[in-house]
Order: sequence, then C-alpha cells, then structure tokens
Amino acid sequence: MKKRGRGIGVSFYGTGYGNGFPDVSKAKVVLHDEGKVGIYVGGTEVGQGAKTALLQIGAETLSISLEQILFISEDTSLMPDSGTAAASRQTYNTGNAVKKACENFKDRLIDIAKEELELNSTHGLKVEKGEIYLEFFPDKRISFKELVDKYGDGTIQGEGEFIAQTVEMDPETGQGAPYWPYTFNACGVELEVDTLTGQVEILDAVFAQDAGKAINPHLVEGQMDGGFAMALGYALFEDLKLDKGRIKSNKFSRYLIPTAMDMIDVKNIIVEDPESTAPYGAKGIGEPVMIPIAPAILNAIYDATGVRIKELPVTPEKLRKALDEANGGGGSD
Amino acid sequence: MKEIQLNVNGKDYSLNIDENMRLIDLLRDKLGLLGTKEGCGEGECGACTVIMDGETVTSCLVMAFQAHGSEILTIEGLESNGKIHPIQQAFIDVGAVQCGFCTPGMIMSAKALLDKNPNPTREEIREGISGNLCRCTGYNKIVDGVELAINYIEEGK
Amino acid sequence: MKFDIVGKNIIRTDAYSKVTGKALYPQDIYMDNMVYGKTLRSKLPHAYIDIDTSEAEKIEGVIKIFTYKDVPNNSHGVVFKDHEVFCEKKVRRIGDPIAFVVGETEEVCKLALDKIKVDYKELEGVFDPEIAMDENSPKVHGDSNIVYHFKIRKGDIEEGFKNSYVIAENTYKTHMVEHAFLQPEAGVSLIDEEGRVTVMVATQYPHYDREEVASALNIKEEEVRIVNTNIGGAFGGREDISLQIHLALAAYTLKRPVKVVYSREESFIAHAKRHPMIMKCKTGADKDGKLLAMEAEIIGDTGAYASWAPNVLRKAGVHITGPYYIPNVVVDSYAVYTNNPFAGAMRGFGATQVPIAHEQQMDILAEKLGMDPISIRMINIFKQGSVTATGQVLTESVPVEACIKEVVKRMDLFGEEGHNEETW
Amino acid sequence: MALEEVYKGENVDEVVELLDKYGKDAKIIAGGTDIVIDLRNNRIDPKVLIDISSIEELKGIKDKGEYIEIGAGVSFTQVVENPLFERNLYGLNKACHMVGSPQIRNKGTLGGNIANGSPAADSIPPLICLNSTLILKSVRGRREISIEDYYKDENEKIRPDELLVSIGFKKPKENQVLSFAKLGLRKALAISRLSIAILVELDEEGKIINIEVASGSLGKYPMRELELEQFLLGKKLEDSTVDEGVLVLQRAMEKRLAGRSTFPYKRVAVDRMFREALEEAMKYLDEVRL
Repeated sequence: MKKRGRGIGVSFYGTGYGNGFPDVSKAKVVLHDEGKVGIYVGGTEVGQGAKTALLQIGAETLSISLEQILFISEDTSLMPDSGTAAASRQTYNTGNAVKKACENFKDRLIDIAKEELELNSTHGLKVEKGEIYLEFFPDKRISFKELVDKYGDGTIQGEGEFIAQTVEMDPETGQGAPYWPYTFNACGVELEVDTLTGQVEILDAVFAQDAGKAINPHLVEGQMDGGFAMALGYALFEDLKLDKGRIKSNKFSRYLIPTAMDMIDVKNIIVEDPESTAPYGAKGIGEPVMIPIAPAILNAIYDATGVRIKELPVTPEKLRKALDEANGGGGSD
Repeated sequence: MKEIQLNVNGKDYSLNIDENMRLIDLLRDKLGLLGTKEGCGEGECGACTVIMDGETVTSCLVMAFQAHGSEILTIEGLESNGKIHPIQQAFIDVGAVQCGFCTPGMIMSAKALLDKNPNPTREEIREGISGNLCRCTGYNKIVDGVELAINYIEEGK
Repeated sequence: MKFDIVGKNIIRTDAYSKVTGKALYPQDIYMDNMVYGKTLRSKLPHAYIDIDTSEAEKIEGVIKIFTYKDVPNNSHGVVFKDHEVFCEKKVRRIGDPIAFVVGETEEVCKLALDKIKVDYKELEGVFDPEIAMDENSPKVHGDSNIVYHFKIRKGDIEEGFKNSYVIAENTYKTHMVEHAFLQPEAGVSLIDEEGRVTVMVATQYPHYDREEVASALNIKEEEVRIVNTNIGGAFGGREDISLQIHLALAAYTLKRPVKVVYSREESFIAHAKRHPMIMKCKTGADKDGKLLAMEAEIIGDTGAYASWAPNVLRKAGVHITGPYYIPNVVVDSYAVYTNNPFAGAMRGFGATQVPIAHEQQMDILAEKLGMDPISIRMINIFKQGSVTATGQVLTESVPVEACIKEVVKRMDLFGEEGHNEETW
Repeated sequence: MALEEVYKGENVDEVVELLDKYGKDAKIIAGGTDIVIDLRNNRIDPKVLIDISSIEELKGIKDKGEYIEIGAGVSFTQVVENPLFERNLYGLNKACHMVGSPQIRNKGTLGGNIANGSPAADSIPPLICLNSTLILKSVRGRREISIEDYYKDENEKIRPDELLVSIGFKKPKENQVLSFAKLGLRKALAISRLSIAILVELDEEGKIINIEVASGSLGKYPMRELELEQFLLGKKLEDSTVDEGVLVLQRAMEKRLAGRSTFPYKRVAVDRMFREALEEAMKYLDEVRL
C-alpha cells in the first residue's frame, strides 16, 4: 500500500561563534591605480557565494560598479582575518566589517576631497560612481582616479572591524545571550510511503526561510535547494554504517547522497524582515536552510503511517520494521 | 609504455602512456586539461565526465589505452570562436554554480543530453544528469540552467 | 529602503571560471620539481603503537618519512589541542595519522606506506557514548571521556510539569554523517619567493590554518602563508586541520613543492563528521497547548577528538527548545569522547540534530491534545520581544509566524484533502 | 604482479588467440565499469588487459527472426535505445535502463555484467526468464552454456581462454511478455537490493500457460523461482492467486535466506516487486488482447 502524509518542521538558528567569544571580522579597503578599489577580506568562498554577497555589500556602500572593485580574499599575507567561513557568520559578521571599512574609506575620501577641492567643510560631499562631489554645486568634484594619481597606489585606505555582540552564559544556569542574530524558517513536505518496501518519496515541499534581507536572492534560493537536498539525504539515505569505529560506507557507491532524480522542485520563499544590526538587514542562512527539513519529513511519515521514527536515518529497512512492530509484528501490512 | 593516438577537443595527439593510466590521468597529467575533476574514482560522482565518441563516460573508469582511436570532448573543448557554449552561459545566468567542482562534468552530461534530445522535460533533464552528484545546489538551479540552455540554443545565442 | 546592488541577482564572480573548467582547486596545481606525499593512518580504533620506517626509507624514490619525531609541536585542535599531527604512543581512532611519506611519485609513496611497520598493541575501545560516560569505561584521553557539560536552568521545572495537562517523553537518536563535499582534500606546499612556507589548500579559515601551521613548526605566523584556491564545498568539513601541517612540514624541511591529493575513501576517514546525538526530551503543555516545561538531556558523541564538540553541544543545548517560548527549562548537554571517527562542525552545528526531537515532540503533544500541528506551534512560537530559554530577549527580526504562514498558504498542510490518504 | 601489456583488440579471432596465449594472466576489459575499480583496489592483478570495446562484431544486436543475439560488447544504452526491446521485451529495456547512470549505461555492457558474475546485476533476471544462452569462443572453437547454468553450476563457467561473444535468446511470442521490477535505495546510481523478472503468457480465458520468474539478490546468484512458476502455471491471475503467489515466493526465499539480517526486509519488499512486475506484464497483455 502507498500512503500519503504531510508534515511541518520549524526551526531557529543563532549565528556566530557565540557565548561571549570574541567573534571578530576585519576588512580593509584600498584605493588602487586607475581608481579601482580593492576590498581585502578573509571571508572564504566555499561555494556559498560569500565573495559575491560581500562584493555586493561593498559596491552598495561605495556606490560604485562591481567592475571597479578588486576583491581579494585568498591569501593570508594580503588580507586581514575575517574569521571562519562557518556558523553562517560571513554575511552578517564579515558583511558588517566590509560595510564599515567601506564607510571609513568613504570618510577618508571625503576628508581628502575637502582639501583637494579647497572647501571649508565636508558637509554635502557625496561619494558616487567613483567620484566625490559637492551635491549642491556639482562642479566641485574629483574622481578616484585623480586622487590615486596624486596620492599614489595603496595610500588611501579604510579599515573596518565588526565584533558580534553576545553574552557568555552562566555555567550553572545557562542564562546569557549566546548568539545574535537568530534566523528562522519553516518547511512543509508531502510524501508517500510504500508500506511494502518502506521507501519514502517526497512529492511536494514548501520552504520559507527568513533572510533578514536577501543580498542576492538567487544565492539564497541556491542555498535553500542545497540545504533541502542535504537534509533529504540526512533523513533518508546517508549512513556511514559505523562498526566498532570503522566507517563501512566510505565511498560514494555506499554512502548514498541524493541524485538529481531524488530531489524535487521545492517551492522556496524568502521571508524578509531586516535586522538593524546587520549589513542592509541581511542575516546568514547557510546552515539554517538544512534544519527544518528532516523533522518535516519525520512528521509527514507519521502523518502517512501512524509510525513515529525516532532514530535517523529512515532507511526502507528501518521503516518497514517499524511498520511491522506497529502492526504487532505481523506480515505484509 | 604504450603508444596511442586520439583526438581531444579537435586536436590529434600521439602519446606514450603507462599501461595502467586512466583516461582522466591522461587528460589531466599529460594534456593539462584540468577542468575534468576526480571526485570519487569509481564512476559514481560524475565529476570526471567527458564525451567519448559522442557519449558521456566517467573518465576515471576508462583506461587510457582504451581511448586509442577515439574522439574526446572535455569542458575545455566547448568554447567555439571565443564564445562559451550556451549551456555554460545558461548555468552562469541562472546561478547553477556553487562550489563548481561538479560543474564541468555536469555540463558535459547536459550537453550529451541536449545533443540526443534537444527538448527534454524537467524529469528527463534530471535523469540526464543523474550520474553527476552535486552536494551544493540541490540540482534545481542546474535543471533550470539546462532548461534555459534549450532556449539559448534555439535562439542561436 | 531602495538599493542599487543589494537585493539583485548579481552573477557570481566565480561563475565564469567554474563553468569553463578554468577554476583551479588544489589538485589542479602542478609545479616543477614537485614531489608527493601520502599519509599512513591507523588501522585500529584504540591501540598503543610502535613505528619502524627503516624498510620503507630504503625504497628508491622515497625522500623522507615524517613521524611525530619531526614535528616541533605535535598538537593542534580548534578548541582543545587534543589532536596530534602524528600519533606518538597511541592511536584513538581508525584513520589517525601516524606518518607522512614524501616521495618522487605517488606510486613510490604507496609502496612505502606498505613497508612501514606499525606494531599495534590493541586497547579496549569504547564506541557508545553512554557507556563512555561511565567512569569505568576505557578512556580515550586523560581520565574522563566527558569533554563538556552544558546546562540551562530556567524557572521551576517541577512546577511546570505539575501544571502540564499533557506530557510527551521520548528519546531520539541521530546518526553520524559525512559532509560529502565533491572535492576531496588536496594541497600543495612550497617555499615562496619571500621564504615563507606556503600552503595552497581549500580551507574554510585560512588564518586559523596559518596559526596552527606556525605553531606546529614553531615559527612566526608571518613566516607562514595560506593561500585558498577554489574550494569544492565545505559544509564544516574543512574547519579542522587535515593535511595543512603535513604539507607545510614537508616543504619547510625539504625545500621542494609537495603535493597531496586524498582519495574519496581517505577523505571519508580524514575529516570530522556530524555529531550523533541521543536526545531525551520531556515536554509539557497545558490544555490549550501552551508549552509549560521542557527537560532535555543531550549526549553528543564527538569520537576520538573534541574538535568543536563544546560549541556544538552548546548550540544543541540552546536550540533544543525550538523557536518556542517555554517558561521552565532544564537542559543538560554532554560531549563525550569515544573511539569513533571524530565529530566536528557540519552545517547546523548541533542545531540540525535537535529539531529531530523538538519538532516531533510538538506534533506528539498536538495529537494528545487533539490539536493540529500548526495551531500548537502558532501558540508557542517566538515573536518580537519573546525571551529564550537562556533569558535572551528577541528584540527584532523574528519572522517565525511569517515563515509558517507562507508554508501554510502554499500547502494545504492539514486540511481534509490528502491527509493520511491511501492512494492505492 | 603488475600490468605488463595492454591490447586494444580489433577482432574476436585476435582476442581469443591472446586469451590462448595468456590464459589466467589476462583479463578482458570492455566498459571498464567494474574492472577499473577492481584494478585500482588490487582486487584483480592481471598481467595483461585486453580491451574489446572497439570490436564491431561484439557490438551488434542481431534480429535473426526467431532469435535475438546481443553482442557481449553491447552497452546498456544500446539496449535501451533499440526498438526491439520496446514492446514485449520491455523488461530487458527497463532492467538496462535502471543500471547506474547515463555514463555507466553508455560504457557498461551486458557481457561485462555477466562475465563479472555480480549477484546484483540488474540485467540478469530478464535474461534468465528468456532462457538465454551464452555463446563463448576460444581457439578450440565455439561453446554454448545456458545462462541459468552459468550462475547455478560451478562447472559451467567461462574458462580463462574463452571469450563471451554474445547472448542469444528466442524471441517471445507476441502474446508473451517480459517484465521487470527492481528495488534500489535511490532513484539513480542505485545498486539493486532485489529484482524480479517475469515472462508470462495467458490463454484466451486468462489462464497462465507459460511462466518464467527469475529473481536477483534473493539468493547467492540470480535464479529461476521454480516453485512460484509451478504454482502459477494453469491458474487465472486473480487477486487471491497473486496473494498466494507472494506467499509461495516468500517461502522459497526463506529457505535460502533465513537467518540473514536482510531477510525480514526482503521478504516483504519482494511482494511489491513481484506485483509491480506482474502489473506491468498484465498492462501489456491487456493492450495486446484489445
């Protein structure tokens, strides 16, 4: 028999190292030849799109085109430490550091422009499209290129540092503010259980993910799909088959991750509720996107079969056995 | 050592190879075609997919000497007249790429699929790339990319 | 607020290089005069060892075999320095690095690995974290296997359960899993023009790697340079040190470029895994479905090394309530050593495991109360101003309700149609 | 031993001569989908590798009227794309289609699946239902063995000097149909947990007058399910017959698998596979009758 069921999973996730540990990201912005702007930051691109998102934050803050920016994030001898590409912290923490560095860089440019343009004050000076100009008398303007030609490559810089605010928890009561910000989500799935083979087929899924503000919606959706697939594997397929410390499934022919045919088209919804301490309101979503899916699957399996699986993974064999036990150890079903 | 002749990306080669060399080793170590990746060494992940005489193969499961006399197309051979292939462009445009390690093999599978079936359904696309594992994207934007590539190819883009 | 670039689907900066196959990963780096390295790993989960490399050293093409004797500072680790670069006296898991062979070719290295003699004196191992917590069980490190204990004590738990109309009490278990990023670990080390020992690698945190390499080699951080190539996925699996110190040590000693590429099988054994967790959960609610109390015990198996265990079990402990307000909470979360593969960071970092428990608890309570799963959640979810189990006030950006509503809007989750339907 | 010589065979005669010369030291490689992995894991250690993947005479699917002969070098993709296997031989198409992935099907061959003797090989049960014959060649001449015996009988193996050149079987009649069902752990790249193939013919009243059932992964090797065949023969396919048939099959596999950890699961899962294969067969037969 094939039985259908639906389930929901809801979760929250606290960003960052947390618990009062100094969670520091640094960034540096440098004016280079041809008026190009170098952003130096230790945020690692593991595939999640950190480089692109941080670049967007930088370009937005500097009001310049992406092409005018050189983004350097690979070599420890060139870039400041921006912490690890983990804990879903790059967009929030390092994004903030990039934003601050860009703002400081802009302030520095404005200071210099005031002198160069022989103005009495920095009021009304605006940085846009690679130029600094006086908003109410735009003839007063100087370009990044003119500045670098005069001051030399690498001399005009801005630095930024962001330290996340968390409070260490009391060791006895756990009272404290361990993480910030928190990210939320909910996922609903519909699935079908083959009660004879114990196989679970996902039929439909709706996934709503809070992103604060999506810096790049395509990147967020890509994370959501990827998180869904990884969670699907976690719930249903993946098993290292540990035996006295030995990993028996130590290759891809045994450790089964989902293929394109096992995945479905997920209805992804990005929920935006900007966070005031975040760069343009954006919160990290890299980890949260895998969290609510497995519980939604488990709840849907229960909805379909009346059997609660309390131990992962829900392999066909395990589900069959549970169905049998629920039916008093009987035969087929 | 064994001497073999083969054509890779339109170029003829005559090479001396070790008997126990695989096609992937030949492509990477001998010819420097590094877009072909090794992810598992057992034909499961598809990162080493190339097109051999018109069909996709996992180059980690082909012995180099078996490729004698054959025509091989790798990711490096997709560009023509300085322009990337419509599938490559579509992958860029829809955001089908994350870590990128599966991408070249994935594109080769997509190409072989579209060569055989220029108008596949989403399900057919899923099957066409089912021998290429991806851990980042959940495949959906890759399927979108192949769908967009169908349009690009039709439009002659 | 209107933005020019934020919020737009800007094309990834690395997309072009990746679709054309031009993006380089560590395995794609080839250098002149380059030699290769391979790691000898423990075959047993718990044993004293004695190593003899003399036969292997005689093989033609073997340049040097590194062991613990060659490492100025043999310990490393993200939280505790409980990893050895190469095991000296004892191995604690299958896959522990024992020696690193550098040879002219990979083939030579493989031959040498077979010729290194390791005399194992097997010790009783412990593979079940609950057994490992017993003081009489074999110890993996030091004199206790309990690495970390995290506590939450909020409100009056007894009162909470006393006032509860329904209580759900269950044990949930999650298993150890693997990141399975597509690009197996690889790296190339060399001495750069400025004399710095340079490791080109795919890592999540280059500055941390620099710190560990400098510390192991006992040189200044400025003398070490970590260069990230393209990275073929990570998901937490590239946070601990894998081959970075081996590579740096070899290049530093031999003054030649050294390359290592792990096979998929070695990748499985080399890096951390997701912590398996045993989660005992007792949750109480009143007649209307309002949560009153939760008592939870979480035991996380961190395997042979701590890696991020304290942080992971802390995150698990903080998140076990789910995004729900509960006035009375007791949580005890433990990280425990065993002789299993070591566990560390993986996407969600402890917060991925706990919803397996709390979300099923919610549905179980709902069923007991004759409520639907959405209603019970809506009563309890965090809203702006809610206070978490650790006493933290959620001052802004708390769109749980919006997320649930979006899902319900698009999916008739618990309506008549489709609910528990037999299709054939 | 290390690999000393590799040959890219151009024709069958050349290959059998090489086999005669090297015997056990030689290993045939076709698609390579098993052999290359075995080589790298040192599970095999041949001195000589002989590639047969470019030998045209091994790559044909021949329609000989009453018979079909599939060359040992025919890939799974070739079977899937051949119209011969669209109608009442659909079971073989399906079995080949469920092998691995597109890349594996492009390179992997029916011959390799047989020669490597994998107990979980998806393509074998349908070939057993068809009473296929393995055609072998050596310098000594030509030899045939039945595929069923090849798996069952220790003495009916491919000898070191022999090359499997083709697999032959009699075409089923228009009112006979071959069907197949496989249980894998995911939808692609899935090694078979168990599989069932059925060849069936009904008379005008709907009674079974011919039936062959073969299973994969329900014993040490793929095999005929004779007890089930016997039970079904002469019966009408009513629900109660199918239910009872499942019990017969379960009893038969219990004799072989009892005590194994996988048995309780397979015992129930086989129910679905048997029904699925049967339903597919009936769907075809219904269409033919109309």
